[in-house]
Amino acid sequence: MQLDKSDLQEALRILSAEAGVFVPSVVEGVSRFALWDGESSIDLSRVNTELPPKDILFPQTEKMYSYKMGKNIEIKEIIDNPKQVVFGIRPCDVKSIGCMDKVFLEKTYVDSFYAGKRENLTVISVGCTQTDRTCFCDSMGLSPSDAPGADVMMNDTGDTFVVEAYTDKGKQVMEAWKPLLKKGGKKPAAPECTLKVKMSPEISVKLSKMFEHPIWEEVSRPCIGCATCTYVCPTCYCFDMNSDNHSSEGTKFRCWDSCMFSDYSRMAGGHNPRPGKKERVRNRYMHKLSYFNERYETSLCAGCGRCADKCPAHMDITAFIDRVAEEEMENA
Amino acid sequence: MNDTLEIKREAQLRETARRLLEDGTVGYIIGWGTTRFEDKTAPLFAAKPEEADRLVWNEYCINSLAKYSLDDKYPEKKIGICVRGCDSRAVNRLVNDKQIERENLFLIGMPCSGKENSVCEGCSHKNPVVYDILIGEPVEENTEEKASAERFREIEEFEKMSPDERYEFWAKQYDKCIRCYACRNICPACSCKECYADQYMVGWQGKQNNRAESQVYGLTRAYHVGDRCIECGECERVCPMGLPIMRQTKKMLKDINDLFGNYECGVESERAPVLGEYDLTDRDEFM
Amino acid sequence: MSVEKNWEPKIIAFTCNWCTYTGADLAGLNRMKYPENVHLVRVPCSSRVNPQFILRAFQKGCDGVMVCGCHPGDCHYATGNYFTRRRFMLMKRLLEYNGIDPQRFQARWISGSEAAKFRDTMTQVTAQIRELGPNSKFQEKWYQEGGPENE
Amino acid sequence: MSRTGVIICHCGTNIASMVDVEKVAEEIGKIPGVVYSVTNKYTCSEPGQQMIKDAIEEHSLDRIVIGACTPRMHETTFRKMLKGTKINPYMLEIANLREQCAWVHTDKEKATEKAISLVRMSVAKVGSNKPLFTSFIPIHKKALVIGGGIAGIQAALDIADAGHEVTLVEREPSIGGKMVMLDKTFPTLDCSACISTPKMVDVSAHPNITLKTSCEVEAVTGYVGNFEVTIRQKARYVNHDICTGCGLCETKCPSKISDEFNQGIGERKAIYKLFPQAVPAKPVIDAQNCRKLNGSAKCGVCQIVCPLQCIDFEDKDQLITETYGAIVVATGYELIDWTKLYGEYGSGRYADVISGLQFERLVNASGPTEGHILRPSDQKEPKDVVIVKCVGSRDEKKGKSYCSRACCMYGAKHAHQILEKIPGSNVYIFYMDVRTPGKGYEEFYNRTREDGATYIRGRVAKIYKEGDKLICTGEDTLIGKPVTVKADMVILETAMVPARGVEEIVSKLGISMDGDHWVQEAHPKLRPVETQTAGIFLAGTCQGPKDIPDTVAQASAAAVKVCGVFSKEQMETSPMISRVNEEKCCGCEFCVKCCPYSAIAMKEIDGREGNRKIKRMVATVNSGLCQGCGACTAACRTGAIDLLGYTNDQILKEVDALCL
Repeated sequence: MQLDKSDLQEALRILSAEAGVFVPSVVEGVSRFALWDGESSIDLSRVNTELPPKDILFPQTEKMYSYKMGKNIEIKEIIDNPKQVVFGIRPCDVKSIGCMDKVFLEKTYVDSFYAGKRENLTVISVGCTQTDRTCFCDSMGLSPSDAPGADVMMNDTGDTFVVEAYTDKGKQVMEAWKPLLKKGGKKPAAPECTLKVKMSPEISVKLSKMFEHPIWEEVSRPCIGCATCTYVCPTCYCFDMNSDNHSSEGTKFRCWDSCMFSDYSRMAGGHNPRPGKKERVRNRYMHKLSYFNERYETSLCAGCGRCADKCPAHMDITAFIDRVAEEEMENA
Repeated sequence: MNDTLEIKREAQLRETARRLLEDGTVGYIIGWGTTRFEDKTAPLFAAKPEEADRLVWNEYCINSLAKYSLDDKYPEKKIGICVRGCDSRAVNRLVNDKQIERENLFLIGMPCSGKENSVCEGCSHKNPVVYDILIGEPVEENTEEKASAERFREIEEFEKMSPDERYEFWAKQYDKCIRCYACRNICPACSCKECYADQYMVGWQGKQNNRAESQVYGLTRAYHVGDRCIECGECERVCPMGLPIMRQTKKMLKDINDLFGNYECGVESERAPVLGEYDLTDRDEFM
Repeated sequence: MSVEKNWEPKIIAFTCNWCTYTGADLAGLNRMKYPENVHLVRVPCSSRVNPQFILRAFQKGCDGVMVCGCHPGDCHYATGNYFTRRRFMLMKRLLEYNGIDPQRFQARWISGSEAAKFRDTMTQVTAQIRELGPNSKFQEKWYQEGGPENE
Repeated sequence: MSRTGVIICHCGTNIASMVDVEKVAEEIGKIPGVVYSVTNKYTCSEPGQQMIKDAIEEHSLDRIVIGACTPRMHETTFRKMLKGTKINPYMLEIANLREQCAWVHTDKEKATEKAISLVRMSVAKVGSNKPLFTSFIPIHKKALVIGGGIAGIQAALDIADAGHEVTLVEREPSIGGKMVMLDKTFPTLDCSACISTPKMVDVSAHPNITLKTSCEVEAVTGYVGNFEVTIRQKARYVNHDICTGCGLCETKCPSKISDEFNQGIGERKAIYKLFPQAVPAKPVIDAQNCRKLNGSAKCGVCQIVCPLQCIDFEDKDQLITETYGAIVVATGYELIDWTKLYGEYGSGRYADVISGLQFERLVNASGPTEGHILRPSDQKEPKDVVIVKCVGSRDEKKGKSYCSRACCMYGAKHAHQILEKIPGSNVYIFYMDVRTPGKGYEEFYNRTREDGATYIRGRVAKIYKEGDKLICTGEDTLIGKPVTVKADMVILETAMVPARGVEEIVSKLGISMDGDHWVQEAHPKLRPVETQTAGIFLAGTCQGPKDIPDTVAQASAAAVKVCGVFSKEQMETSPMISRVNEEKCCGCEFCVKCCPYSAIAMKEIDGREGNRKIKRMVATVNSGLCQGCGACTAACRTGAIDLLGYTNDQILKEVDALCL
């Protein structure tokens, strides 16, 4: 099916009737996903937004429940899961939502807060027509123009979008867009990422044997231990919990945390299993490229390149992957 | 940057680095190395003489290197650091705050005529203020008026706005802050062993990210480094959200200049930080 | 925050134990009257007051903050209030630079015998803050939207 | 969870009349953590305190909040009460509901609301109180007195009589200071030597006093009870243990040096006793002017002549370090060098224009002229003498702004002595005001006027020599006409200034000086003999110009203060002092600069960096010196140094509690 670009505003208005629509926009100079105000035009020229769409499902500070102490203690869970649509999300970010789904929804424990939001979210992905210099999603096994995890996949063919529904949520969207859709339209060829990275399943296997390798000492040195890479990364999902109490009442909240902070793994009594930068950088790269693979068969890095772009010390995960690829293992 | 002079300086840097590594005066040298992208350089830690040739010197060498010496406070051998004007002031800053020993460092002075960084525009110390060896000829400094005019221009303009306008501006900026603490971790004046913001038991700073918490963090950091800031602009460069942090921290420097006489940090052997001393003749505006 | 009509400004004053707190007690002894809005926090010396407490007070919902200590020169601890003077000269300008109304943060030197000055200062500051209205700058949402009801 | 007990006091009707105490108690009872919240008519009374003690047992409370009068009134009372219970005396907070709430507000409902928030703040604060324990520091019961003038002598004698060991350090070869130079003392005119030399002999004879003359304090470290003082014993080249003070060497010594004890009138030898009744009565050799020692000749005649071979030219300075519990500073004063300031009085060119002390030496029986007043230029007895007062004092432009207090009286004494010793002489005293602020002072002044001294109200504008006469021109402001007096001799009563070298002593001791370099007392009215540093006291003119009665009074006061320190085996220090969390301290020394008592020092501790053992510097607080002001806590960015009793955590909770 096809949708004319000119009808895009109308299409989004239909959706925003009963759901908040998040679109890529620039707020105060920072490009991120923000609630669409209903008229402003959608700017899809930018490949990736600076801040990932992760804070729609996993906000930086999320109130979990409030309590009130009096005669008896009264606890109230805070549930606010409005119906939401995210439009204009790129395949790499859709993959990262897929990764977060695996963590929060699969295996034994289902995170109710995440599940509630994920249930009410419809993902409308728009394929990339060109790539940034830091994009390397095709080296990570993704296609810049196809997002298997999305509800609706749209590809820009010049003046129309080719629209396909992948899930029944997607079919409902197609239903709602019925008057605007036309037949036909052919999916355009996927663009080529300029940045080629030697990523392969062997890399994660190789990494799992490189825990004591001297490479970590050298790679981790420029790191200054800030949380920029983890907070702009679409797949980082670590959080910390704390409470905001006011004598007899207050709220419990969870907020983003970063494994790069020096006190992230500091335990009671002061012991810290990852005291130095070496351990922390090693942990982050291993988690992205090896640990996650062992548990969920897919790497936790979607190849969006945001961390390489924003890192103050100009560290670059792609250079690291190439470095690991070249490293011949003595006992391999 | 006229290229011939800089290319000659780069060659001289590599040659000096190789010699220093070979005769063992330094354990390793911190400099700038290439990255995958042509317009970005990254800190490079050259330990073996043959690695000296990976050191580069071009207009993209913008990372400050001085604070890396904090990771190796007790080295067996001296640490070689390439220092531009701002890095040398950062070294002075760390030495005056008793965080590193000057004898542990071997400073390779790199006269710098400005990099791809907005802060280089009004730079008042292009030549390193302290070094053990200087690579190439010192460059010509900015004229006194240009540097001092540029120094607080942004702040003076901002002060013209009304209080509410100023509050709205800062409120919007701090709404953007994602509390990644990159500004704290890159700043040579922020050298505490355990930052106040990480001490939840004491409860200075909450971990939740709302406007008030970010404002308190922003102002507290401005107050903590206010009288020791060396105006290197790294906090603004590293902020992923592009907050104008220098506009906040340099406000206190401007006040100190107005109230206590001209004051520049990290240039010579430090006059005690303004908040660390008192003077009976200070203005008394509290009646 | 109660309804706009009978809103009462909430002012916190960090007072040094040897001078201003004694002055306040003397004002009490002489039964001098001043508004109820000012709450005193007793600290050994005005140099104990960390400028971060001022930010904390505004963040947690105070409308006005004061730091009171001995006159420079007769601090019980000799040089305490010289540091106070410097710290708050700079912090006051930083707050104004960020949009806080200058009258919301004030520092005063009130000695142990100046009971009248203590009462007049409290009355005057309360009047100034009441005229400025509730402070919403720097304040956590928790207070702006009237606490837990709106969770 | 803490179990807090809250007691709201009626204080009779003082609080209850304006604050609904029942409502406060009930409201506070709702706060989580408060398990006991009652009111009481008179909490500070015996039954009130007993009620609290019972409640502690019954409800097993672990911290107490009392809403009552100002903590400055009963904090100590309630802390003593808690000493008798299982609760630490510092797990207590007091909300000031009387002086800062009930008495100062008019609207009962608002006052109650304020009372509730004040108590709420105290409850929040007590929530994070920690048990605090006083620490004890040992007291070395040995005092050090710096300066051997009458102040030092009196202080040393009083402390020694109280049974404590004293070391009296004097840099001159003999004690006695300025008083022993005087002839008579006002207003009783008894001879200065007669009243001070017996005391000097008592000092040398007293078993508890070790007298160290020709010594200077080299370095002082430590704190009250434990001052490590290094004293430099300057080389005297005479072995005082053997020497009997026979004086044979003095007679034989060939060199002649201007005698500084006699203010430059007359001479002394290179080997000399400061003055005849010197204590110790043994000579010393002045190395600069001794021909053998300054290498100008091979003399050494004193060594040959000395029957007991006490002379030893190889004597060297020695440094002795001892521990003292308290120090009394009695470094005394000097007269201002008027010659550099007053060109109009001839700036010292005229030999007959002399200072007050020079006249004292002239009129003194053991002085160079055996008591005959002979003018230094031609040794003739002067007939007309002019005395000029306030030379250097009360004169901001040329000298000092302050009044030197004693010159009016010793000016009158000089006039009296001249009129008595030289029959038919005339004395003209130029004055601005006559200040007689003591017992018998006014009567003494009137007597000198009746003896014939002429008081002329006005300053002397110029003194110049004409023939062998000194012409003093001035103005008599009472009759509004210029006055000229032809005088044979002029005495200038010059200003008192701190003794030479007081700056070094003050910086070594770490105490402070005022603008004119007098030693700064802790409080001019309430603590005149103490300094800001615990354990260091002061006496006499080092603190400011004064006469002998005040000096002796201060000396005895300082002695009692020292005995106060020594009255206990150990000194209990307040637990509300700063403490450093070494885990967080990065050794930046920002706190060290802010401490008024220099109580913070850096020490080396071993730490770990990665897997290596290293040494790093951290701050440490000396519990003896820290007075708990907290200036350091605001200087520490990390909050590594915190003031117990007013920790950052407590004050933050107090601020939060106010804003609920």
